Amino acid sequence: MKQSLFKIIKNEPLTSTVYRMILEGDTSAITRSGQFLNIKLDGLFLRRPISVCDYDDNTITILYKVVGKGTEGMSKLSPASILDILTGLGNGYDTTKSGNHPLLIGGGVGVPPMFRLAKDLIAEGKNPKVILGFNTKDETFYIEEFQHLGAEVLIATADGSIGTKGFVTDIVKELCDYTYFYTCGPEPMLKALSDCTTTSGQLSFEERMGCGFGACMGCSCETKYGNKRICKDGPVLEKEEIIW
Amino acid sequence: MKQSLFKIIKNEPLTSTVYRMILEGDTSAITRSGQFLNIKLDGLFLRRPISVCDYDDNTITILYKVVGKGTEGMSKLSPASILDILTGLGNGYDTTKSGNHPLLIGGGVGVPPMFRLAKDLIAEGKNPKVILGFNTKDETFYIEEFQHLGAEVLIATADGSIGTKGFVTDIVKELCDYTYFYTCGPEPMLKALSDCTTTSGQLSFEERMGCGFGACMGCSCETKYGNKRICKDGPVLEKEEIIW
Amino acid sequence: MVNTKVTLSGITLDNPIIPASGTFGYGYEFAELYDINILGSFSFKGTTKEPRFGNPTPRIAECTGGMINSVGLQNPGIEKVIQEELPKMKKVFHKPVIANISGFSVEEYVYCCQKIDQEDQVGIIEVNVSCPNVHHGGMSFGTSPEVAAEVTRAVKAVTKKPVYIKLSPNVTDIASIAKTCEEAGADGISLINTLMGMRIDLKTGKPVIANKMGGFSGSAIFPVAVRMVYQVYEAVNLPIIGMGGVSSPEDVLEMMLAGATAVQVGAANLVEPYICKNIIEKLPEVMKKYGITDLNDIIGGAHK
Amino acid sequence: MVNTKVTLSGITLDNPIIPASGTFGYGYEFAELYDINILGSFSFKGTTKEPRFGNPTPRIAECTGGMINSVGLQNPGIEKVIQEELPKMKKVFHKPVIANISGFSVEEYVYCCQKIDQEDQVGIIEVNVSCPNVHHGGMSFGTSPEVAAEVTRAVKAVTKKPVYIKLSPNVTDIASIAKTCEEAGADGISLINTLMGMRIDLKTGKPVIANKMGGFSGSAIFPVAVRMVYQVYEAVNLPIIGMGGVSSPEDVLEMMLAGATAVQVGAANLVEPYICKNIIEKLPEVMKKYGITDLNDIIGGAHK
Ligand SMILES: Cc1cc2nc3c(=O)[nH]c(=O)nc-3n(C[C@H](O)[C@H](O)[C@H](O)COP(=O)(O)OP(=O)(O)OC[C@H]3O[C@@H](n4cnc5c(N)ncnc54)[C@H](O)[C@@H]3O)c2cc1C
Ligand SMILES: Cc1cc2nc3c(=O)[nH]c(=O)nc-3n(C[C@H](O)[C@H](O)[C@H](O)COP(=O)(O)OP(=O)(O)OC[C@H]3O[C@@H](n4cnc5c(N)ncnc54)[C@H](O)[C@@H]3O)c2cc1C
Ligand SMILES: Cc1cc2nc3c(=O)[nH]c(=O)nc-3n(C[C@H](O)[C@H](O)[C@H](O)COP(=O)(O)O)c2cc1C
Ligand SMILES: Cc1cc2nc3c(=O)[nH]c(=O)nc-3n(C[C@H](O)[C@H](O)[C@H](O)COP(=O)(O)O)c2cc1C
Ligand code: FES
Ligand code: FES
Repeated sequence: MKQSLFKIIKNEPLTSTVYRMILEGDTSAITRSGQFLNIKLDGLFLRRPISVCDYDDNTITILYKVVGKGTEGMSKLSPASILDILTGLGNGYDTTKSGNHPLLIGGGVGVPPMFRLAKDLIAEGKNPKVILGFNTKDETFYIEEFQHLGAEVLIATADGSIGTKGFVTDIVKELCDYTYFYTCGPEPMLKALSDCTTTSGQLSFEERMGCGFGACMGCSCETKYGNKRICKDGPVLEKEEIIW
Repeated sequence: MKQSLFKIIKNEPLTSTVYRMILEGDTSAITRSGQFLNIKLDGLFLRRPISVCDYDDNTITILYKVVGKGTEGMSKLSPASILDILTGLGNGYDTTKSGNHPLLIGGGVGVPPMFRLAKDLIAEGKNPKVILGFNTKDETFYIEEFQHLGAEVLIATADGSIGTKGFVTDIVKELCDYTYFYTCGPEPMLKALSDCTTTSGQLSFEERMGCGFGACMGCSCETKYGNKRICKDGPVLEKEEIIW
Repeated sequence: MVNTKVTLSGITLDNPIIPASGTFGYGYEFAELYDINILGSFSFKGTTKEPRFGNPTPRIAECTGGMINSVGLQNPGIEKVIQEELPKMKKVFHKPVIANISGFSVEEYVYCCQKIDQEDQVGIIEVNVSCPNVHHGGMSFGTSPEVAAEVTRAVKAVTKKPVYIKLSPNVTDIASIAKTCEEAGADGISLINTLMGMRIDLKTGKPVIANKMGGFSGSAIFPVAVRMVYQVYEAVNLPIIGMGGVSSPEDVLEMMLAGATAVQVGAANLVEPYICKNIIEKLPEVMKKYGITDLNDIIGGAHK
Repeated sequence: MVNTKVTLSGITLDNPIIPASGTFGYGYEFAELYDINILGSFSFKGTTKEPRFGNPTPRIAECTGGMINSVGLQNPGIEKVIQEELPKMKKVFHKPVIANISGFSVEEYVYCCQKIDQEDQVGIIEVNVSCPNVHHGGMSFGTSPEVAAEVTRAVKAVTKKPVYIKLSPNVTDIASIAKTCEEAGADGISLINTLMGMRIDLKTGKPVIANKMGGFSGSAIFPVAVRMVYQVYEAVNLPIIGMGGVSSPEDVLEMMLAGATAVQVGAANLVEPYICKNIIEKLPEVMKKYGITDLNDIIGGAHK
């Protein structure tokens, strides 16, 4: 973990509620896809956890949905503003277990961490298949970005306005040739995926956090291997250890 | 009273601790010298009361000393920043009682309201004599500005580094040809002036304020004419009504 | 269209927004800013039997998200309030007002309530039991269930107006105090009054407030207020006027979900003089955002 | 040069800064960020007889100037703390630590304190009496002077280490509780624990925290904490560890003026992980600003 200041380079809407922010600063604490940031915002006591969507030596990309005070405030920040951020939080995804044909399944604001993960897997010479779930066509984002990585991308929307009508699980159930799966999204989706997948996999969880770095026990959950802190021992858990 | 937004046009140090800020906005609620503003600052619950030093149709000049969180924050605001301000607060000075040769006595951050008062009196064709008290030469400000108004200006400094060595009262005691007096400054100075002046006069008081517009009774004082609220029935009180 | 009307003991308010006692004076200062008849009602400055100057100054201190006040119930006394303030108030506010009554003995409460009972303008009597009881070593009436109940009974005996007991939050068990007030005949409960707080000036090394301690209020105390409204709602079957840190339409909804039928806004008026107007104007929009068509549907909703 | 050393029951701390129990884990997370040996001491996570998972999630809610937590004393139990955590802690922190002990019956407190009494690493036992007492209908030990005194006596009988009773602020009369603890043999008083608070999620209409209520802390509660430290300082002749919202060197000085000999920093660690380091580094400069050369000179200074 590192605490440092970042400069906003870009902050733009991708849909009516989802924004992309590009931050410039010290990214050295980030070691894996699936990790997250914890962002200090003016007037709010708690930091706000947001997944790393992508990063390089001196920039981080995050995608966030406006759902409350904090994210609304973020959406109004102008470029050149400075943010105090904790980086390198969470365990992140372990790509060594992926096999050659992993599935990457992102739902809603669970899509962002899949991006860097896909990039890493492709860089490791693997062939990830990406499945993204949204409510409706207007709410989709980053589909092209995933395609540009060279990944095969399948879309599910609840209303069928683009891709398969239904849930990501409707797509996953039809697939059988995957070696592993990685996912991030709302808990009901994670549970459904855990049930319908035929391989092992890693699932990223959300919880209301106090600190985000393992100090407060605000985010604990019970697993088959003992109590874990979503922020420090997670957010990524293995399918086998989860107690639903 | 009016609540409105002001844009900072200028914010510059006059001494190591005293700043001048020029604000642009709706000044229509200001009716008299000696009135004050109540300024909302980020991160602070209570507004901060600051006297109007001067104003015209669309700007206000204030002079403030950095003494704590609020004024320190103000000193760091850059031009173009927007401030939420209550204007037109307090009774202000009544110039109708001045006679032809009023004394205006300002001590430290009590100097600012004297400026507009001097300007008004001169415009009314009177001959105010201005006495300003400071600790030391380095802490003086606005002497030239008063001179430019065409007023006679006398200075007292505690260490004698400029003007008379001593307090404003040391100067006032030597004078006998004045018709009235107006003053603003630390309470011990007000008391000493009340004792040593030979005419009637108006004195401006400070008190920790909750609202600044008469709603909370946070700033009450007892006078010979009943209880008064410094913010609404003051800050200017007449010498005769004050209970020391 | 949404419904913002709520009813307190038979008195229907256009909306649940009520400026809290001590932060709205007698309404005039605010009437200069906006037509205060848009308010649900308002609770005027705490009134006592005798005129009071109140505490020495400084009476005000700054806190994170709030302030401390130690005004000490400055007011001209019940007689003058009735003779001078009520008629003036009537000119700027045409709805029933809430009379906030304080006392330092049971007799003083009774005296004031008996007087105010005659005033048509007054819709509800709000009895502030946070004052120190001179007959009990200065302990506040509101810190003992028995004493709070005694005040309630005594006051109820002399007025036909609805009596709301305004509770102090500086207690171990707010629910049991509310309960004994209910048993003693209270028509409603107002809460919370200020939390006892203190600030020390580093420059002088002494308390900022002349009286050392004072009443802490403002958004900082909101979570304590919501908790206590929630607890009292479980304990009594009376309407609750919730307050403590309310400063947005969202806060109003949260208080009502906790169990409040109406909501008072205190310290926020002092720093945002238009706050009640703003809340009233934005409330319908925020209700819609959360799918609320009638405020009455959400009162105590968090308990379901 | 200024002196920041203070002494708690014979234990001299390099400075009065102590991370508060539950906000610093066992120190490891912070030891990754800075050398935690700069701290005066630290109070480790509340420990109980049995291992506890704690409360269901969500356990955390946001407030103006603070947060609510309902961790529910998650900890691996006293045995594991002694066998596993203390030895690991020793590697990152070489000074005496404060053992924060909780229980749900007097026997549990006694059990833990007896065990922890054997550990050289522990300088002070901090007995958290804010927990619900299973034998008294779940009322917290800290809300009754008698019960708090009973815990104090029982614990004192089984340990030679200094025992600090950590008081709950959710009481009518903190001073009398502190006083009975003193009479029962306490060596010091820690205060305040969290204020009980609640937030309601407007989207669901239900409390944010799974357990409904939780402990409210952070800068918002500072004025309440200062007031209580001040009151307890007047009531007892014991060293006080003051806490509640401390997040700057100025806050430290204010707490000490109110009567604290040392100061704990809680929730602020969670959002500003370097806060204790920053406070320790800036403290001498801020002391100079206010003309303080020795911190011991200002303890209780506001009472003079
Ligand atoms: C590890 C992790 C990674 C995340 N990554 C992303 C991301 O990449 N993009 C994105 O848009 N969102 C992400 N989130 C969710 C994001 O943290 C919340 O949406 C955000 O904190 C809401 O803040 P707010 O002030 O806007 O909302 P609030 O006003 O605080 O609350 C609005 C709603 O947001 C939810 N929420 C609030 N705080 C949290 C919290 N700390 N954790 C989880 N949910 C919360 C609650 O359901 C609440 O009802 C992530 C959360 C976690 C824990
Ligand atoms: C009617 C009026 C007019 C004023 N005009 C001016 C002016 O023209 N220029 C100027 O520099 N200052 C003026 N002041 C004083 C100014 O309001 C305070 O210096 C300022 O509020 C301090 O805020 P802070 O946050 O910097 O200090 P804080 O950190 O709040 O406190 C620092 C010190 O400032 C004093 N102080 C704090 N709040 C107030 C308050 N509300 N009223 C009075 N004193 C306070 C206290 O002694 C305190 O110890 C005026 C005050 C009043 C009441
Ligand atoms: C300046 C001031 C004066 C107050 N005077 C009274 C009073 O006279 N009677 C009373 O019952 N409550 C009084 N209160 C308490 C408020 O009515 C209210 O209960 C409390 O401030 C909590 O609400 P808030 O956080 O919105 O301010 C006063 C509060 C303030 C800030
Ligand atoms: C997440 C969290 C966990 C806590 N756990 C404990 C605990 O185990 N034992 C205890 O005595 N106090 C506990 N507390 C209370 C703190 O030690 C402290 O008394 C309180 O938070 C007030 O200080 P603050 O405002 O600086 O946070 C906890 C507080 C927080 C925020
Ligand atoms: S959020 Fe604090 S331990 Fe996870
Ligand atoms: S500051 Fe509120 S009445 Fe003067």
